[in-house]
Amino acid sequence: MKDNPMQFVLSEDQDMLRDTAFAFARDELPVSRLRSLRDAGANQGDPEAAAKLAELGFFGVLVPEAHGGSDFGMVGMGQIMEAVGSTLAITPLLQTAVIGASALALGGNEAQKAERLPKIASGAVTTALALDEGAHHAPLAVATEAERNGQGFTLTGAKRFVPDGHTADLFIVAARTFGQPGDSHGISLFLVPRDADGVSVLTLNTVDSQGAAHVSLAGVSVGEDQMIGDLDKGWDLLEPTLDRARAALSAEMIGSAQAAFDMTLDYLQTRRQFGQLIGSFQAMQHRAAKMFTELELTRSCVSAALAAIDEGRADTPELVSVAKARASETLHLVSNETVQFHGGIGMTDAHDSGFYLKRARVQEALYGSAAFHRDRYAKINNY
Amino acid sequence: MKDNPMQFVLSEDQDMLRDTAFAFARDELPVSRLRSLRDAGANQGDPEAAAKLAELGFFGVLVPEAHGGSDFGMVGMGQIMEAVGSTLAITPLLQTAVIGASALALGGNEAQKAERLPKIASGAVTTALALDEGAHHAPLAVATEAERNGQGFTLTGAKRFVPDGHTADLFIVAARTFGQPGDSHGISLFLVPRDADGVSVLTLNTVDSQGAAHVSLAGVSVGEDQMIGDLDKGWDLLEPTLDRARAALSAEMIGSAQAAFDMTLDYLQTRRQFGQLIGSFQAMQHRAAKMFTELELTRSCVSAALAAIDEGRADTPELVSVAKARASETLHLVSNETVQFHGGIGMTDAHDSGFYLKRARVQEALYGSAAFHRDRYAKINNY
Amino acid sequence: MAFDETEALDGFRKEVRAWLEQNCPASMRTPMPDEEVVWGGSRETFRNPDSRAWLEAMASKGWTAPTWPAEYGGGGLSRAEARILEQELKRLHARPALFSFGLWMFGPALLEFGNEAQKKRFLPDIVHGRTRWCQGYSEPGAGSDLADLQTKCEDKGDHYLINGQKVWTSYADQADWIFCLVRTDTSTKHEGISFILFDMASEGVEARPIKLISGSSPFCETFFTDVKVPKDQLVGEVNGGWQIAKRLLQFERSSISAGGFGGTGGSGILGPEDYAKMHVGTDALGHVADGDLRGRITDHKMYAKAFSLTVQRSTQQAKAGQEVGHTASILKYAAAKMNQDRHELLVEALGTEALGWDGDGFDPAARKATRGWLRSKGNSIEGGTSEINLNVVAKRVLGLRDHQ
Amino acid sequence: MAFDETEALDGFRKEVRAWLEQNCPASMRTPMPDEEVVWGGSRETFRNPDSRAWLEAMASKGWTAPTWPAEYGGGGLSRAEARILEQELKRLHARPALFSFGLWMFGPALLEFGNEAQKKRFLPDIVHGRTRWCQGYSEPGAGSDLADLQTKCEDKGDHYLINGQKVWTSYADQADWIFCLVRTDTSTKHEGISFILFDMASEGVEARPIKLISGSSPFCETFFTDVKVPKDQLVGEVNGGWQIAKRLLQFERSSISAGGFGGTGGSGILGPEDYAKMHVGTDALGHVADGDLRGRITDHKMYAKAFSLTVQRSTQQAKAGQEVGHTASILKYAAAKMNQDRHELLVEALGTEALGWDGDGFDPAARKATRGWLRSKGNSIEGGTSEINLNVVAKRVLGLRDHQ
Repeated sequence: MKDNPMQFVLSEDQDMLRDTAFAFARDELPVSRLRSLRDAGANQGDPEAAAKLAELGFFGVLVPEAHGGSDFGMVGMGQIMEAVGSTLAITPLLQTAVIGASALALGGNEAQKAERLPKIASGAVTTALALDEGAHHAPLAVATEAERNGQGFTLTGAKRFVPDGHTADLFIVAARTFGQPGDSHGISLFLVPRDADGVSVLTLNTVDSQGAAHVSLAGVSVGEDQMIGDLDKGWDLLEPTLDRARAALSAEMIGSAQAAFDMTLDYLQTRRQFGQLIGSFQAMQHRAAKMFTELELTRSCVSAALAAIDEGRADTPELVSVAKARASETLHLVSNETVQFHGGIGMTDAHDSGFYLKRARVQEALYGSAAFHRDRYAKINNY
Repeated sequence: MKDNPMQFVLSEDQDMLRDTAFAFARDELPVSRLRSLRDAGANQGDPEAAAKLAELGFFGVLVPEAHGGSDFGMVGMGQIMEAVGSTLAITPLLQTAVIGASALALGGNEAQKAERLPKIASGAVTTALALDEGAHHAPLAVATEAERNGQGFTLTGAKRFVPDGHTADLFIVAARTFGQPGDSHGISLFLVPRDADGVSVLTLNTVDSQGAAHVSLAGVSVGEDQMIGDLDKGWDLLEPTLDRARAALSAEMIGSAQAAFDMTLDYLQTRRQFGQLIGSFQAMQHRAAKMFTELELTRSCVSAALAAIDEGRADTPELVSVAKARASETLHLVSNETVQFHGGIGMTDAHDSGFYLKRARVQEALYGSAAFHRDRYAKINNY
Repeated sequence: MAFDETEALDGFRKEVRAWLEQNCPASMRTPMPDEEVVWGGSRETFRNPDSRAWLEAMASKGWTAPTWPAEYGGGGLSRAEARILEQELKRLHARPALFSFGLWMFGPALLEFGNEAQKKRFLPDIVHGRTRWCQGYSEPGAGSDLADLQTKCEDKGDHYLINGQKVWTSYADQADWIFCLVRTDTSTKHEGISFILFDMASEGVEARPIKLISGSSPFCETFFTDVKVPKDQLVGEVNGGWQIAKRLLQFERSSISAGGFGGTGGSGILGPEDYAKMHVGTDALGHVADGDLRGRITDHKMYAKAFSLTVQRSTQQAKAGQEVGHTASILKYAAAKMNQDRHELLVEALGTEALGWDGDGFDPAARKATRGWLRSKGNSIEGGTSEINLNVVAKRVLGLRDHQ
Repeated sequence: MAFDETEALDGFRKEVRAWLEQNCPASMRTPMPDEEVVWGGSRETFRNPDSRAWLEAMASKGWTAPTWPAEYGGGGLSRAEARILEQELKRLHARPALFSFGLWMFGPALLEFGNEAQKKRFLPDIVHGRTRWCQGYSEPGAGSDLADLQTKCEDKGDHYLINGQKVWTSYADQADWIFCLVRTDTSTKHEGISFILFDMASEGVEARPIKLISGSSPFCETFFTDVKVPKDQLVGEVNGGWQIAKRLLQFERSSISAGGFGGTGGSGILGPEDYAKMHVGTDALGHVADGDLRGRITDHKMYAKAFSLTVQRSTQQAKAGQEVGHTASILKYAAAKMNQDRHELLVEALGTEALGWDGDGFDPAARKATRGWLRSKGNSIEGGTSEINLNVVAKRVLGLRDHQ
């Protein structure tokens, strides 16, 4: 199975979706929108944008048609993520359209699907994955306790830096029903409304103005029916859900990197120093060519990861880790060079370079840094 | 102690020694000599060069005056190593003048010093450290056994890739008199003549034409009086001896790197492509400037390590690891760029680029790669 | 595709399959050791006798050059038929009957630029592997600036007289003939170059093999002293050789970035991670104990994965009729970096085990890695240096201009 | 040194020591918090009242500018005496009485290039911290090509009229006067620049602080609209400003590569290795669990060690009278790389803890690291970009030439 090559060429429908998404991002969610949200205080999400994305049906891309979605698959979702990544749009897509939809579609029972998925597809409900408890992605390290009580479970623990935690309606909480931090067995997933008793949310003002939240759970009781997937077997659902999130995030990152590179290339072709276009200096040309090389190589990894998920390939986890690690390294390089190539103007808040630099480090840290995924790749390959 | 800066400026004597050494290397041991030795079969050392080095008194630089040396110190020794490194000369200096002299001077008893040191200082006897038993430097991993017998010890084990093992008269063998591989306690050092019963030497034809040997010890008996330093406490002698070897090797490496860089710089200033000197292309200029930067930074580390040893500073091990790791990274960069900058001609055996490239990997591997010394540095600094 | 056409192709497939069953010797259906490769020409020894029969059979059908016109000894097949032949050969795991610069590089160019007499004279001998060709391009003085070549070609009325030197001439010491770039006009650069053919046995031709830092190599220095060449052996117009040269370079570049000659294939089957486990040791989980080295190995393996995925992607996109020139432009550079990084990591992981040259005491596979490491340094130089590749990407792909 | 001289110096030392004991307030012998730095000028608030007394005392002796001639308010000390003063101030851990671009950059240049009247007029106010100066060099259009400046200075007979814009003017909004490069001849480049001084309170001067990606900064955009400047405020010859400018740049460069302004000092006391242990975790031996990150942190720490050793080396060699220009030329580039790498590793080790901007929920030290990380991106741009540094090393140090 690993040997038949995955599909790199977009179908006509996927192509159309891509064009729609890029046109929408360009016209409705330009970087200038992020700037004005930031200037207005930010860290509140962008409900208006979310509403428009809902109209376009972007929240239903991973939702089965039976539940009001288009079941368009990860390759399609990736095109949308790349588009919103290119303009650094603030959207609930990753947490809701990818993670929320996937967790329920892959692990929810019929009742949960019927109740939740249509609302996710329509954009009526937004979700957020409350997983990590430390400063680094460590999904197995879940320590939050879920203790059995009469009618269900009582959740106690603290989740750090929950993306969209400050805006989402519904949390997907990873908690331990058995075993020790580090064990994959004994993790279970629960749906917890943000307004449930015992839930407290501290909104975080983040460097990229997207915001996030620390979420603490002080004896929050949830019903048996709010558990997604099987008791103690949440990992079997969490890992494929995380791999979808990582692939989608990688697509967003290649979008950001490409846009920052295009902006830089444009500057190289217009800015003059010493009577010459700065793009005519060979040292700059070689650095630009190396960035382009990294972008092309990484783009292939992202496409492969998205396709592998849709094709249900056995080497999906490996390909996803390659995509996330390479996307991190490439975006890291490009976001730094973007500032350096722009010189002084790139250091000013008035220029967009800084927005790409800031978002990049958030994207790099989320769901595993390059080092995390190198380690994961090596483990998968047993060395 | 750590705060008073070590001496970076050479004394007049050290300066004179440096000039002598560089003039000698240039006139008597040019790279063309390595080439002719290589063409003649090589891997036999260079006895003629050794004799001349002896005349200059270079084997006695670390030997106390009482025993026929000049007791000139590591800074002086470093100048000589840098000089012979610049022309890739094949000499017994590292194994004999640095390791042999240091082991005996630091750890030998009066009888051993009186017997051995004058011969080392005069170049009458050459030594080789038989330490590592695997493909990577791991001094604590010594497994070779030294079993007590009536009049001394019986040594059994196999040493891999012993530098000068194919030419030296006398081996300094690290063997285990107690404990397990990995323990520092329980290592003892013994002097073993190459012609002792049970010693067998397999000469290795190495990529850099210096040669080396696998040395196996099949029940070699050595007298009590052939042990250097205290029983089981060989580590206290081995580690400072290794740090001297590493510092000296780093000096040799900066000599090689500087010479390769100078050769490359000369080519940049004479070779034309597309009607221009290749050194006038900005991408080449920036890469040359970065190499120069690395060379300057590394040179400081090497000088510091050498001075720290002479000054008996507490942070010597740390400074030595910085010097060896940085020298490895710098030489690695420069030796690769030397070939690339020379283009096709640099790939031919007829050009000297290849000699620097080949020697570099031997120097990098010896007594700890850059990764080994990064790990050592981190351990010393407790993280 | 029209019905009768499909039917015709099915017929062709049956015919090919039957013929191959008949004519492909059993030993030619097994993996080919390096020493059994058939390059043809007067020095060919056919280590494996079956390889001679196999070549003769294939050549008799013109299938060593399936799409060349039959009149020049080719197979005269349509693209569709050629694809079928290819598939059927794969089905049998049949060995290539002939390796040949004539087939890969010179022949296609001659079909395009040569005159009728030249095609009739030279192409059949290529198809049958009777003549082995080499390429006389690079010169010591020129390097990256190929068009700076100085080998002089004077018009002596009834013949040309050639004096000069070529370098990096692959297999010049094995070849029967050479296709060669020469200077017929010293007053201009690109417009003063001609494309000429001559017999390597001619008076005044000498080829000396070049020894590389990695040891012996197929490359030669080739010297021409008053070599007389009949005038009908100049291809195309006098001073019109540069466009032929450029066309040929495309073939060479693509075959190098595809890891063709130059041994970019890498050394041995074990990777740096295997040698690291073997020589650096493993932790309790069986992972490489040195996390620093392990991370750098993984970074490389991910780069290599990205490279192979990019080759797959551009191939698929090309098949789908999409523009892939931009993506393809980076492959040569990336392939060189990938192969060099791999060998550096092999050498690092092998430690002192990688420091052998010849003789006893070293694992032969490790010695192969060492030679491969040295040879890999040429990957960023041969067939266009990495610096030239980056210039090309910057200018042709990214549209950056030179100083004005 | 002759006997009586030594004796004289000993006497001077006693005198200085006694005077300092007398005049240096106790609180001026303690470490100085950022907000108590005294920059002088009309806007100075002297957060710590003792700092006013300390400045006045030092200025009364001219010891804020120890080696400047007494006639201009300086201390008139010999090098030897100045060194003694320095040593005695260190002995007390005395704070610098005054931070001042006037003392560091403008004053020395005026002493060299100014006329008598200008020295008498401006230097004493610098010594006493009465006038705070800013530097009008960079312009939006010019960037790395400083001499490309366009700010127009027209000779209107009895005065000059200045129109244009400066950028990256440090503390322009805090300064009383500006020393400024202007264009007095548009027909040539370097030879058309003049060095002129004027009051920031003049009609038509506006300074707007620049917000950086890391937040607020001392930098300003400064606009000049029909600013009238008396003719006696032009320093040196008309069109002779470039040599003064270059001289001044030397002071600026050295202070930046020494980690002076620009916050290259780094953020907080904890290093990446500490945060890695804290947030990534440790293995059984108490070492950073992620060997990949640990190796990269160590590689950086070794680079930083090499940098500080190189600073020590070149300082010692300079003292010994050896040529150190070559070594010094790399420091600015290396300092920028070092500080940027350090902050990248801090941010990586901190993980999501480094993603805060303001408000609650983040460790303040981590937030400082995040701001420092963003600010560090300017290190390879301010005071000459790294690209310019590398050009300089290649040409001036390595002797590589431009295209001919």
